[in-house]
Amino acid sequence: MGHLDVDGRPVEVRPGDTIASAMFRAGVRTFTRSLKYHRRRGLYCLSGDCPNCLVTVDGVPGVRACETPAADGQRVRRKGGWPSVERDVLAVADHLHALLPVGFYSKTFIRPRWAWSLAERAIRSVTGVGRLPTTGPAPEAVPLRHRRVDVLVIGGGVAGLAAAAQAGASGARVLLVEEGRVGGRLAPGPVRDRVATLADEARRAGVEVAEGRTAVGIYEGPLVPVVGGDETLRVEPNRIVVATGAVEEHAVFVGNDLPGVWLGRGAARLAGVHGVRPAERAVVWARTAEALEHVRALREIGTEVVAVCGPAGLLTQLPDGVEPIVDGEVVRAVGRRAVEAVELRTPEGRRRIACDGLVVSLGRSPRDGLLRMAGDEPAVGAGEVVAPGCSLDEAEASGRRAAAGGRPEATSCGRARLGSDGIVCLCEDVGAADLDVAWAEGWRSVEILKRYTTATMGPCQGALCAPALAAFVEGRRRPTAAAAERPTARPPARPVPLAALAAGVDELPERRTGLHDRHLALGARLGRSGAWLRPFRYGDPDEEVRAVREAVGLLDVGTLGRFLIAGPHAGALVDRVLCCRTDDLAPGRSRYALALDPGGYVRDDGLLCALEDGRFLLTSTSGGADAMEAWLRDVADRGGLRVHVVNQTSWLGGVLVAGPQAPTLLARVVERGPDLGSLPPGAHAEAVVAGVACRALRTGFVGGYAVELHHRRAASVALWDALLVAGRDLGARAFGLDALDVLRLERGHPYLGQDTLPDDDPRKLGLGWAVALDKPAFVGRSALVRLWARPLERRLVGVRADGPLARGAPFELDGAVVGRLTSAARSRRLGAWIGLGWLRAVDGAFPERVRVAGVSAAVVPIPFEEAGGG
Amino acid sequence: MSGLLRRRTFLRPRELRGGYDVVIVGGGVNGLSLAYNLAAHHGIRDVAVLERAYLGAGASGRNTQVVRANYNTPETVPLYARSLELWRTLSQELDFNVQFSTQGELDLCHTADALEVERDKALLNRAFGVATEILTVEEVVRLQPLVDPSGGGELPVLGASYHPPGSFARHDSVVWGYASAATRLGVAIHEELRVVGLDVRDGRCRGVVVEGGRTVEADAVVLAVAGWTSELASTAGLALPITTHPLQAFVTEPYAHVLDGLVSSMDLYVYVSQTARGELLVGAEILPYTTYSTRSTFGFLAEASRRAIQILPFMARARAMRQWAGLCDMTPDSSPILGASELDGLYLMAGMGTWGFKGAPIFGRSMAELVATGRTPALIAPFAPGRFAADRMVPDAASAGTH
Amino acid sequence: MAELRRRACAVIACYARPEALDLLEEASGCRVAPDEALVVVDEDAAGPARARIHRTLAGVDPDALVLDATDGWTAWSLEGADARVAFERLSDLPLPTSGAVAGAVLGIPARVLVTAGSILVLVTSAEAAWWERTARRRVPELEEELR
Amino acid sequence: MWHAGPSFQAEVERAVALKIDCPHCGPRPFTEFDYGGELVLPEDPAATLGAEEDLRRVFVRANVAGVQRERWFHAAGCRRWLTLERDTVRNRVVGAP
Repeated sequence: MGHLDVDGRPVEVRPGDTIASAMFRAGVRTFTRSLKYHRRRGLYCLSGDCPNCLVTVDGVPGVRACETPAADGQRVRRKGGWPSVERDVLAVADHLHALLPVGFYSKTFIRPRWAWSLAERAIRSVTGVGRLPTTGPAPEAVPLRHRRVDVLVIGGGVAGLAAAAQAGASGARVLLVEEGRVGGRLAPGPVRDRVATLADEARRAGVEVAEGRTAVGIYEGPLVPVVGGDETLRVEPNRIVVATGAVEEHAVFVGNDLPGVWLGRGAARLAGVHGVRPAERAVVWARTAEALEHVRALREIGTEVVAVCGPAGLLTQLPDGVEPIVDGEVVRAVGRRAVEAVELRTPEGRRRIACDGLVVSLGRSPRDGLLRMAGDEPAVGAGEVVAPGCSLDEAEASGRRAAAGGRPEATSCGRARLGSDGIVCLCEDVGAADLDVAWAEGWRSVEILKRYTTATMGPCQGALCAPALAAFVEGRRRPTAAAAERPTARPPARPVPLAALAAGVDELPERRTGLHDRHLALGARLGRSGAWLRPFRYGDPDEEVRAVREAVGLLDVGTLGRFLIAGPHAGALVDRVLCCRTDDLAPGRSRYALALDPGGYVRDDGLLCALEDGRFLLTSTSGGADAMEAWLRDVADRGGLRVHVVNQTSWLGGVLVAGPQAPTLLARVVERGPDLGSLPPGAHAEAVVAGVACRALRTGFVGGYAVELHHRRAASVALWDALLVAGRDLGARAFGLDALDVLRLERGHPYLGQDTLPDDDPRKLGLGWAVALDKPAFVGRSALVRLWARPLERRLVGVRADGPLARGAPFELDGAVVGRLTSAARSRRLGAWIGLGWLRAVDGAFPERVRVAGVSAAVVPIPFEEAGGG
Repeated sequence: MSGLLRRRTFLRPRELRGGYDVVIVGGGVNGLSLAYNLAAHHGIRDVAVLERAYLGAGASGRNTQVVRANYNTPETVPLYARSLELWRTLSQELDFNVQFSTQGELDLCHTADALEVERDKALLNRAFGVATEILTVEEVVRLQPLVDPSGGGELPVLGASYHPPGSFARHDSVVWGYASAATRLGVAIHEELRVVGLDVRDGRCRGVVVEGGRTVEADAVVLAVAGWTSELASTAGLALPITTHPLQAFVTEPYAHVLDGLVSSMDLYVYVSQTARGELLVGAEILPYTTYSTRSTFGFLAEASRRAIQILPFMARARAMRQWAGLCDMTPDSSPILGASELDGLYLMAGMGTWGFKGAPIFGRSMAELVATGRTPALIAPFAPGRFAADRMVPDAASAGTH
Repeated sequence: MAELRRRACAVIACYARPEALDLLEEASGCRVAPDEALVVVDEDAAGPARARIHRTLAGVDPDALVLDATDGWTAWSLEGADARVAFERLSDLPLPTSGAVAGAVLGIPARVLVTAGSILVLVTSAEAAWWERTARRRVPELEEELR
Repeated sequence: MWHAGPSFQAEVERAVALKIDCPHCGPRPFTEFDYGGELVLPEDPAATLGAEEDLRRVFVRANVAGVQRERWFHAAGCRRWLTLERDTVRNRVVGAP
């Protein structure tokens, strides 16, 4: 089977070994060092519930050695300890408890101020379950699969298998997930036999049994993500049966965390499943009938069980040679590196027994995190998770009941036992005495005690210690308080690698226009603008600006939102949604339109074109298209309007042809329809351009003569190519967003969202002219009436300066901030820096000059120039 | 270290009396900061803080511990800059280590638009003396070599803004620190006492009604109950411009220190830091819908995991250990509401979105001045409850809803 | 294994009163909403189909709109033994045995038409390139693209 | 014929938590929808109101911890609006008025 490399030492691997069993067989007793006091910790629960066997495997820290199959060549490193786990000089902390009291960091390093940053550095370097690798290849992405089943059973023990078999037999689609292998944790005996029988029955009933899979949590839906087995499942079950069983109760007594102290099922698993002797000479502390099974498993592997202490009723059937110690209780485990003896309190007095193992089986705490986080989802518990300590028959019956749709059963939480001291929380090294101190300091609720002491907050999420913490509070509080409840159970139920959680999360969708490949061929620098990939520049943006101002430029506007609005109430809809007049718009005419929200604030802008038959074409900004569609539909829906809103954005391509030579170019390529070279402002028309049917819109966004050609998306390439070829001698070239930014700025046209604030109404933007307040009703009208009754306190202005203007800088006047520059560019044409920004009125008047990052700027009217044509 | 062996009592139970000068509803970081500041700076010690669960049970104990001043409006930058100043000496002021640690905040940009917004922000910040600078990709990698400049091969980093004063403080410790300092000064703190309504008589708020029907009178009542402001205000007939949204976060198992400071992405809406305990703490933006449920969603855990891996690939091997959700008051302009309500005697510390934690020192300080003197400090004047009717919003959505 | 293939087809968008759309008998259609349906037909059958649909709808609703939406949508077919598994890797939509649903596939709005032989996924043309790239990365069962 | 077959219908009857039962598309996770906020009266957003009433409509929200009528837009599906009732404390849809 090969060997593990454990801290550089070879460790033999035998069939069926986990990393933990192989290491233990090879003589390893100290598996980790504890967090604060650097105490030695050894195997304890062997069921994935405690932190004692967390090791680093092949560079990945925090791996549970007891649940991880051993394989040849694995490199295993134990965490904690300096210079090593075996020889840890930091263990001196264990002798300095008084200097590491609970709440230590709250009370210390307060003065001087820099003390904390030094201390923090030191703390951070030694904390945690190990060091995450930060180099090397990232793990492969984990595939995702959505699954729908009738019944999801979590846990492949007796109750879970019974539930699955029962549900499967009734014809339901059943998925059972088991963290390890079904039966894999069980020593030979009646439980393992029953599990084998039920597993057979379940498989025959068509149950899908998925091993090595962990349920992450039970979320609203219900949704149960399941990780493991090289893929992540998002299971949507109709019903959930939680059969995650119980773990033996964690007892708190002095020395309870020494290597050699075992939970009964852990010791039995090591002996019965892996054939490894947990101890040579063991004492068993029993309060459960199950403890007798553990005694048998231990003896079979050759461990000498010297004594069993517990109630008289349990001790009647002990094998020969095992001393019964009636009503004996362990008060202390003693030893330097591991258990060397235990001290008992018996009715006859104190006793000390030499041994190298103490096996504890006092009761069970349900492994019920999943159940408790289920809220009011259709989840029901079965078996030990709801009835800890139930018999085999009871567990099976409970599973079958759950399958039949039994009511959720209440969880009973074992009452934990607290000694005078001892470790309550193994992960965080919190002792019973620490809880006492915190209590005395005035911290009195479970949640604050938890946070202040950090008990239950480690990697095992309180699986073992939460009941002990609850018991502590219950023992001290006035009985009226409802505070003895256990801390909240939060997902994930077990620690899960982020790679598995991230499975199948969507990459950010990316939209392309029909001209994408053409932009690439022209060497464009493409970037994301919202969801769209758009060309920012093809070469020198100054040259692109010049082309538009002096010749002709082409811009891909296939990203603009375009909506066909039709139906009997089409006119009513646009009249309500837009604040301009719409009823006087004749077919073939268009108008600049603002859409306001109910607050009167500008939501989007575009062009409204009246078509024949009472239909309209409305454009919107590229980023605003989805919202515009939702908004149109909302108003139509609430107003009960019979109207069809067709979002044609992805159906259509769009090319803007702009510049003084645009008319010449268009005249060359128009095949049918009106002369697009002399389309007046506010007009639109249908035409066939270079063989492509287009709707041409005269627009003003960049200034000068400009026409948008909207057409079938599939024809974009043909149209674009034809325009470039036909315009070659005119100096036609493509331009991108960088040039557009300068062009629209010279025109004084704000970018919504960049130059505007969310509470800009049309008046603040100088767009009051675009509002027909005399219309009786439109969205935002009442708000505008209210807003416009007040004096204007802030507005969008143009600024002009000789020095460079830095976008984002505040406008300052006499040292006070009175506004902010939101756009800026150097306009070659104007020979000056220009910008847009918002400005506040000072004493009722708007300043005429402001300073912008040290530069003096004049507040000027916009547009900065009427750039030709028009 | 001298304080170590000294026995200390941080909280002490007190009998609830029938009246106080000031009653503060909500034992979170803001309510406690106000109580402390009233007692410490204005000599008003007849103050009761009423908390329905345990101290810090709400948003205070659920936030992601980020303290910063790189905001995006001329009103918010100076406010949080002043708060940051107070944070620096808070441990000493409260004689309680709130674990304040300045490590810097790196905000990655993967789109030109985001980078432009960050550039704007940096300029505005510097105009107010707040250090924020723009880094190139090369500078980003030099500063934080764990960042994947290719954005998972999908969304390359174009640059970043870097805010050196970006800091953390342990959220619970801040709550406990304020609580213990206030207790020392005589403030009465009552846990597990639910306020069920406001006592309004003759057009004035005269106190609160607690569970069981008992009235506790006060000259001034302050609501500092993030998430639940609307519900309590409605008992006095007050309707507010507030909605309640959940914000989620998760931590991984603790690991030895690898990551300094806050690393966030302005385009992927995720941010990551490593706590002093070693846990990697991952947060994202608020959910868009309103809810009072603090149940976590898997969608958040999965999405945030993926986005975190995308900017910090080493995170792929980390194991998520615990996720949770808290409630945020959101306002129409994403800025807090601080000031006197339209109902005499009732004050609001509300609408804090995701900013309540970082603002707590200055919010408490300023509101104490208002409650004690009746004068509104200039720093919080723009955040008055009446600003919506006056058309004077402080829109800072670009900074809201994340860390 | 499964195959993902681009499928050439024509898409007809129909908007009319519900009672008019109820009369449509096209098998390969998705009733998106009471007043909207999307019909997918072979490219060469598009013209006649559009005319026929228009006749049917206009008889009941004079305001009915029948539009050629072919450019707006790009269709992909998932075929093969693992087609359903492949789909489960792309979407949590409950897949009908046959018929159509509208919902998110890879997180973006899609129309899904299920027939005996294949699962046809329609996504907007603007997002099609991204969708294909992502789908191929996401589904291990997919055979290499057949070119 | 237009709607999906019987196996789809069976899903409709499942318990729905933070699933929204779209009348056109069936139950879907909320992630397919855009949230439109609580239903603010008047129903007709174009109606002209006085200043006081308008301020309330624009800014004030009841934000109840309890059952709230609200709007959702099924962005990934039919792209239609629906009005439903949700318990904001349990975060469950409880009805469609």
